[in-house]
Amino acid sequence: MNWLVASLCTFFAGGLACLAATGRPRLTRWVGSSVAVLGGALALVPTCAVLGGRAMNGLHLPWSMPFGSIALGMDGLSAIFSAPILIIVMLAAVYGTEYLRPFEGKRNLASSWFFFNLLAGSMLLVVAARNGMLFLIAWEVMSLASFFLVMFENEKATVREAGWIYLVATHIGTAFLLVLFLLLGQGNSTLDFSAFSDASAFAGIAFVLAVVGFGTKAGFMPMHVWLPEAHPAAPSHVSAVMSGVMIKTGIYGLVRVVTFLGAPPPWWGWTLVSIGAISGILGVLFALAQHDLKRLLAYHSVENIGIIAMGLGVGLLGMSYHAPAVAFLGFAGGFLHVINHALFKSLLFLSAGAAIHASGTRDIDHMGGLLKRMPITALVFLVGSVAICGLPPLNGFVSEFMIYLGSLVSVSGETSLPIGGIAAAPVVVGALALIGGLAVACFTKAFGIMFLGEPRSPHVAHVHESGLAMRIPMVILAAACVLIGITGPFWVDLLRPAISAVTGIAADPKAYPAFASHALWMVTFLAAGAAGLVGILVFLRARLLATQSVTQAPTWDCGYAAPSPRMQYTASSFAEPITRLFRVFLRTRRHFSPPTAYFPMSSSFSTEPQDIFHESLFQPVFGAIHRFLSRIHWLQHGRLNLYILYIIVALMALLAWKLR
Amino acid sequence: MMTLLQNTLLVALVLTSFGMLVSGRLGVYIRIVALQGVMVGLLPLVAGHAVPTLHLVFVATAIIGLKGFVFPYLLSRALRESKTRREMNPFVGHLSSVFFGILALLGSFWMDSRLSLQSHSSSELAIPMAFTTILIGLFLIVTRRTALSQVIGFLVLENGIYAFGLAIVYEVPVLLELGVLMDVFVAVFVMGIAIYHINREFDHMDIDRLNTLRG
Amino acid sequence: MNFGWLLPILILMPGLLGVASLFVRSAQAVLRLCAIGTLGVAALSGAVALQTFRFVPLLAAGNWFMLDALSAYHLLVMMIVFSLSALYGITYFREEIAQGQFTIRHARRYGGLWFGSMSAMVLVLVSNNLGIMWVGIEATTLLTAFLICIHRTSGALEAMWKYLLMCSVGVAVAFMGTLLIAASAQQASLHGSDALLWTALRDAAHQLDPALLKAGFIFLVIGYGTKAGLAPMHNWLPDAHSQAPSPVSAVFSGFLLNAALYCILRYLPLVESATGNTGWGRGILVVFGILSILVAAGFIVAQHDVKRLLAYHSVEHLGIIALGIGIGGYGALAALFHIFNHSLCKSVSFFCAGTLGQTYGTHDMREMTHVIRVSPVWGSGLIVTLLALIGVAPFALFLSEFIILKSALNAGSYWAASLFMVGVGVVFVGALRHIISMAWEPLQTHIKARRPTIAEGMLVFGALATLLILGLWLPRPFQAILEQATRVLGGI
Amino acid sequence: MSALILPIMTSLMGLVLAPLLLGVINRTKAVFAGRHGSPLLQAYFDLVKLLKKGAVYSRTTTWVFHAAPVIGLTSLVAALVLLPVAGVRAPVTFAGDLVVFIYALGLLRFFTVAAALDTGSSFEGMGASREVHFSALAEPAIVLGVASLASATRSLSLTGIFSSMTPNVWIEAGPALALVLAALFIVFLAENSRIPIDDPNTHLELTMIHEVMILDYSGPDLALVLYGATLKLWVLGALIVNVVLSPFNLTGIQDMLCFVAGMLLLSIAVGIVESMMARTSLLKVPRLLVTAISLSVIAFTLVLRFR
Repeated sequence: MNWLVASLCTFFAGGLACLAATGRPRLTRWVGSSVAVLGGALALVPTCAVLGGRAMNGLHLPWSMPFGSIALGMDGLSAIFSAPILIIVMLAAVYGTEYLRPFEGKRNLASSWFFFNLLAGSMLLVVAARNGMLFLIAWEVMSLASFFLVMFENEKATVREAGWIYLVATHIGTAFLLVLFLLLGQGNSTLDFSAFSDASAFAGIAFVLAVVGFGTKAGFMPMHVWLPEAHPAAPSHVSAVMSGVMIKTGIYGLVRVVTFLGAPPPWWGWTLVSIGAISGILGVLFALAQHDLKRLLAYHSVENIGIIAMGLGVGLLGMSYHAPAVAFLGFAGGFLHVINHALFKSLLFLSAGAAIHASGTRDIDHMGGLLKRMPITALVFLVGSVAICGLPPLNGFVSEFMIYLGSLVSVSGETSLPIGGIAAAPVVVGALALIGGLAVACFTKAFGIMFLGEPRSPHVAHVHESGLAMRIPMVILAAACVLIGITGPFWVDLLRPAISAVTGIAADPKAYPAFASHALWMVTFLAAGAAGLVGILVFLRARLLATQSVTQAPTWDCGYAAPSPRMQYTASSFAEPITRLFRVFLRTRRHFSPPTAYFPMSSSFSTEPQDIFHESLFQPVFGAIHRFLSRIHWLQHGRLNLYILYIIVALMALLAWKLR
Repeated sequence: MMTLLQNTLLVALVLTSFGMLVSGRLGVYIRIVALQGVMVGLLPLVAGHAVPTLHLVFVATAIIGLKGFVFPYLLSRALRESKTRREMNPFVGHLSSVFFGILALLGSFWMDSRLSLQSHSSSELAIPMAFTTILIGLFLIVTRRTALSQVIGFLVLENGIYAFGLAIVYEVPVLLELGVLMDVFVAVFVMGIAIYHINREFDHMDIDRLNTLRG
Repeated sequence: MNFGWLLPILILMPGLLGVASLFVRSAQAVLRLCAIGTLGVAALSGAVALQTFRFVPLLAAGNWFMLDALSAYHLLVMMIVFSLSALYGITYFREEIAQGQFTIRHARRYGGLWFGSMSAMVLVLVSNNLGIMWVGIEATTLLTAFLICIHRTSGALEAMWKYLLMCSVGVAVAFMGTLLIAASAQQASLHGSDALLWTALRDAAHQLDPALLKAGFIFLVIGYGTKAGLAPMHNWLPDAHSQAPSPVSAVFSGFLLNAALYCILRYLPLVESATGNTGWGRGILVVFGILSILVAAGFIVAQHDVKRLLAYHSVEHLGIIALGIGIGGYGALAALFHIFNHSLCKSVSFFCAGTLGQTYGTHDMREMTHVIRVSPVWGSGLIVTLLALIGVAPFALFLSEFIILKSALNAGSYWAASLFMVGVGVVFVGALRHIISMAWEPLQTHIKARRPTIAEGMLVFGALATLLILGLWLPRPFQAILEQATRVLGGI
Repeated sequence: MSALILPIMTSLMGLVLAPLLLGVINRTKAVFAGRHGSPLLQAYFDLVKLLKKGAVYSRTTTWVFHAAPVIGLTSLVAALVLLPVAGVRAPVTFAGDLVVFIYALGLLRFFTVAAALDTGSSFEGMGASREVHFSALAEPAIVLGVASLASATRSLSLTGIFSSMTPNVWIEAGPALALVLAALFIVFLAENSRIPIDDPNTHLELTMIHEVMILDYSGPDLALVLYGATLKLWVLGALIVNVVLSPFNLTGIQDMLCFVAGMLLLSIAVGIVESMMARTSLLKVPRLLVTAISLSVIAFTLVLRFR
């Protein structure tokens, strides 16, 4: 526990140290990054201890604050969330040292590093807090720090708009959380988690509040609108932290609150499953429509949060129908996907950042052929893409496989659930399958158009591979993706304390069925065999070609004389068939000026993807409120006589009301 | 005997207020308010006590001096500064103002019965008359255009409140009364100065055109 | 020993200083005198207030003056606001003195009125006689009216006239309320000067006639509420705040409103115990609180003048305080805490707005952009105080609002809680747009800001640090003070 | 040990016989067209010839282009070893292997498409776009279909499904299984880019899907791709044949023979379909696949009702 406190102090004090170093870029860079790395390392000690199965007794200090107390703790649940937080923070900090170089002298990087460390510390505090007041304040600090990080390039109007949407969304969520914690702590003089009274009276309301409040941070549809705005606006290493781990604190809060609420009724599981399915499918669809790389990745965060939600939903259904195997597999899948998504999403953001850094554009349609120029970045991006598509043998597959298995077990002979429990299976399975197919479409698009083929714009042709400080973190993350993918069973074992903290079924031997671990081992075995086969095939192919003539030629152009790189398929054209199929949701705007006359001079076609919830739900509502409020301005019309009339009317009304 | 005097004074108070509702000339307003000041000053002397104590006399003279002579002087000076002479078309016409006055009279009788404040003065009219004066004062403030007539409305309001106080509270400590009196004096003084400056700045004292600050 | 004899001195001292300031030679000297004198009075009253917290309520001059925990707490807040504003006044008027807009005539008038209003407010706080309290409030109205129009611009005059007339009418209404209270006291056979002594009324509260007391309380709420800027009697407030010089606006927003609200608080325990603690009077406060929050929210959304924005924020926060008091119990404590937070935060934000207004030559937020770069001290001060005002954690205002919300839920008044949330939410969404554009929107024209001095930096950031620390750590002694003050209001 | 012989035999059989199916299909079409047609073993001849040839690579391409055929073939083999044959269990079987089976095909698709985009040719990009479009729709259909089989037989693995698919499963969940069969057949046609979804031997690149994606392959790489295509035909076909065959619980050699016969019949059926039907317009293909999805969904719900 002392380690944890030390790390928190490191983050906060070190952040201030960065501020102190304002004006000296080198110093700022070194202080900021080393503080982040040191703090992360310090906190990794207790985290790993807990993951290793050691129980950690919490810290409880008095805090001269109403309802507050410095109550910290680190159990399995906190650990599986804090581990990715710390790792990603450390790697992102290293990456940031080089990524922020070009801004040195142009911007106040000291404050940027300060808020970065503040964000890291507050995230750690959020998962470690055991008191409502502490939790809420850490939550707020987290939101504010990330907001200031999002406002990095604040001279752009779009960035300011994004920051506004982000802060508004996150605070509306926080409002629900305030009410939630006040309900939980009702009647107590303290908001300690341990002191929360039996919530069975209002468990339903509390669950809904938690889903809305934490779901806003996590990015459940339709509260996701801030994600695609805020994540592209932030610098890439920050987007990696935000998208990779910060939104997971929402998931953490949801699960943590569920543990306060007693046995879950089935409709909770159903809620999460349906929210998950909607977020997953629509998230990947919106992603498919984007050609701004970082928006695309941001929408994929929505998709993966949906997958996580489905896993948790399956787990809750298993709990409410007393099917330990289902519960275990569901939660295991959900939690493992939390970790996996943290890894490959931050990997993708970092490598995307490298590509953007080099090519100077976020528009996929202008990139192309980057693989030859930045091979390492391309390789790690490929690893990340395969992982996020949930394809074997990488880590994304393991967690999705657990969720599949959970829902299959619920309909298999292993358990006998009532119709209410098994009916979720087709939803989950179908949604996961559709998501998988569309994700493949989306990331073949992203990887293929960005890194393969020929450069689509001249300045992309002369990019260079990024430096060591940016490459090392990416390579580490890629290696982690592969490692988790081929050694799944170990990691599932690490989840046991977390799952028992939520469900309390780890004691049950049937909880982690033997066939599940066997299945994971067989996947590993298959992967090994496949690797061997690949080796053999490569060898054979080399032998065959060794004796034959291998020549280079231009791409087969079907007889067309002079193909130019601009004739390649673009991301938009690649995704066009699917976007046309789902235009009901996508509403992509098209700006088309067709070629005219016999000798057409110039013609243009451009598409602009919309977010149906932002367009048709939030903007109208906010607009209506704004119009209404501007209409009541006539009350302050400047006529003194009527002002005094207000006084008299108020007096009369009060007399009439209170002296009946 | 006392009661008769008191009632006559009270009724006169209301009638003079009505006079303001009818008239449109600011000069008339000032004269009427001076008259009211004198009447209000006389009220404590006749309010139910057999023989007026010393401090009552003292207070009475102070009130009569201020409300009856100083205020009218200040106001008429402000009036001389400004070019305005009459209350041009008020928000509510004179006839309907009178109508409102009648309503106010009835309303205050009703309110008196509802509130059931037992009056300390021997007169039953005291409270309703005071209420009427108060209401008319507020009405003047709300419906008249020129700053001056708003001050006069404020004075009428003050007179009404004073009569009300006499009716329900006896033997208010003299120090307090003087304090209140002092405040009212300063209020009118300040308002006079304000009107003076407003005249200088806008060369009108039309409240209706004094609405640049909005929203 | 009894320090009661200090209370009259507390009232007289500023008065004398005011007279003294009429004979000072130079404008700067007047401002310095204001600062030093205010600090002196603040020191004295701080000492007296601490005596009060330590021992018993002080009584003096035949019980006409009294200082108990509630008034002492208000006295402390008032002195903080006045000291800060006086210090700020030195820097604020420096520009105008340089341009000759602030001559010695202005300065003397300013000094006299400054100390005059100060002693009037002290009178309000320390008077045990409700009549004297009323006199004090009326006096503050008249004196501060001239502070608004130190510079006789047309806008200032119009604002002053509206302030003057509305508050006079309001205070007249309050006087009627006071008379009704006195009447009920006399029926309870309290005679002579006792009829209006708060302590006497408190002791005899249970035998006062409820009907009269209720009527009186209603008149008082409307009357003093006009001065306190509770909706719908708030209309003078944005005009006066926006037209007055910034140190004056700071005093207006920072304490004048609280002084008026304090008068209502004095009557609350009386009417409560007379009506058998049924929450009759607190209900009224809840209604006005919610109303003020919602109205202010409506006007904040589409506001462009930064000082008007701050003024409407005052309406909102006064509403929040009234709501907390109305909810009672722990909410009342939080409301008192909120008084301190709001006064400090609001006065600092008025300082920043004032200096930025001088720098940009306008108060239109659409033109006051990129403030952090233009003037790091005042700009970031304004941004941070605005963030704190819209209830962003971990500032102290968030804490007090949070506690008010909690006690509202505990008290089971879910309607009030939800409307409170709605209002604050609208304020947040509406004000955030202004904040972001002011903070970061690039500047069209080039603006050169005066380099801030160390003292100014300490003034601003010291206040911000205080707000931040109080939001994270509420010292025990401070909590004890708040609890004592709340006990005066009828206990936790 | 001997328990493993038979399963491995079945997988090897798949590896060997897969190209034959292509021959059968083409011969069937030839017969319908009244031609003599190419020999049944034509696919084998092509493969051998290609393996002997050299290769021509586009200058645009990178290692992704070279890796794709290898990885694709590998994942197909991985899918193959998960596949039981009628009564005989698969060499590798575990809970949820059906998911691995389908996702292995997903990996194949990922790299095929990536390789197509690697060439930077607009035609191959076009093919890639269509491929992901259609298979994104085909995937839910096949997953839901197999999952409904699993829930009908209350088992978690392909082997489990087909070993416990007793006649009375057919009796109680017959209609559901029939729907699944239909869905699987549509997916089978789509994934193997047969008519009516795609025409393997048209000569206009604009209309192709699979063929256009591999335009730039030559030599051994083309051989791997071609062999992979036939293997995919076998693997997906085997699913369908298994569903039909498993109720008659056969064992040993005769079982294998029946299975091979089944596969041949299936390919003849494909041939017949290809000769009877015309290729539908690309815009109409999604309807076909959505039909398949809805068939599987209905099947799943029916299964859930029947239990």
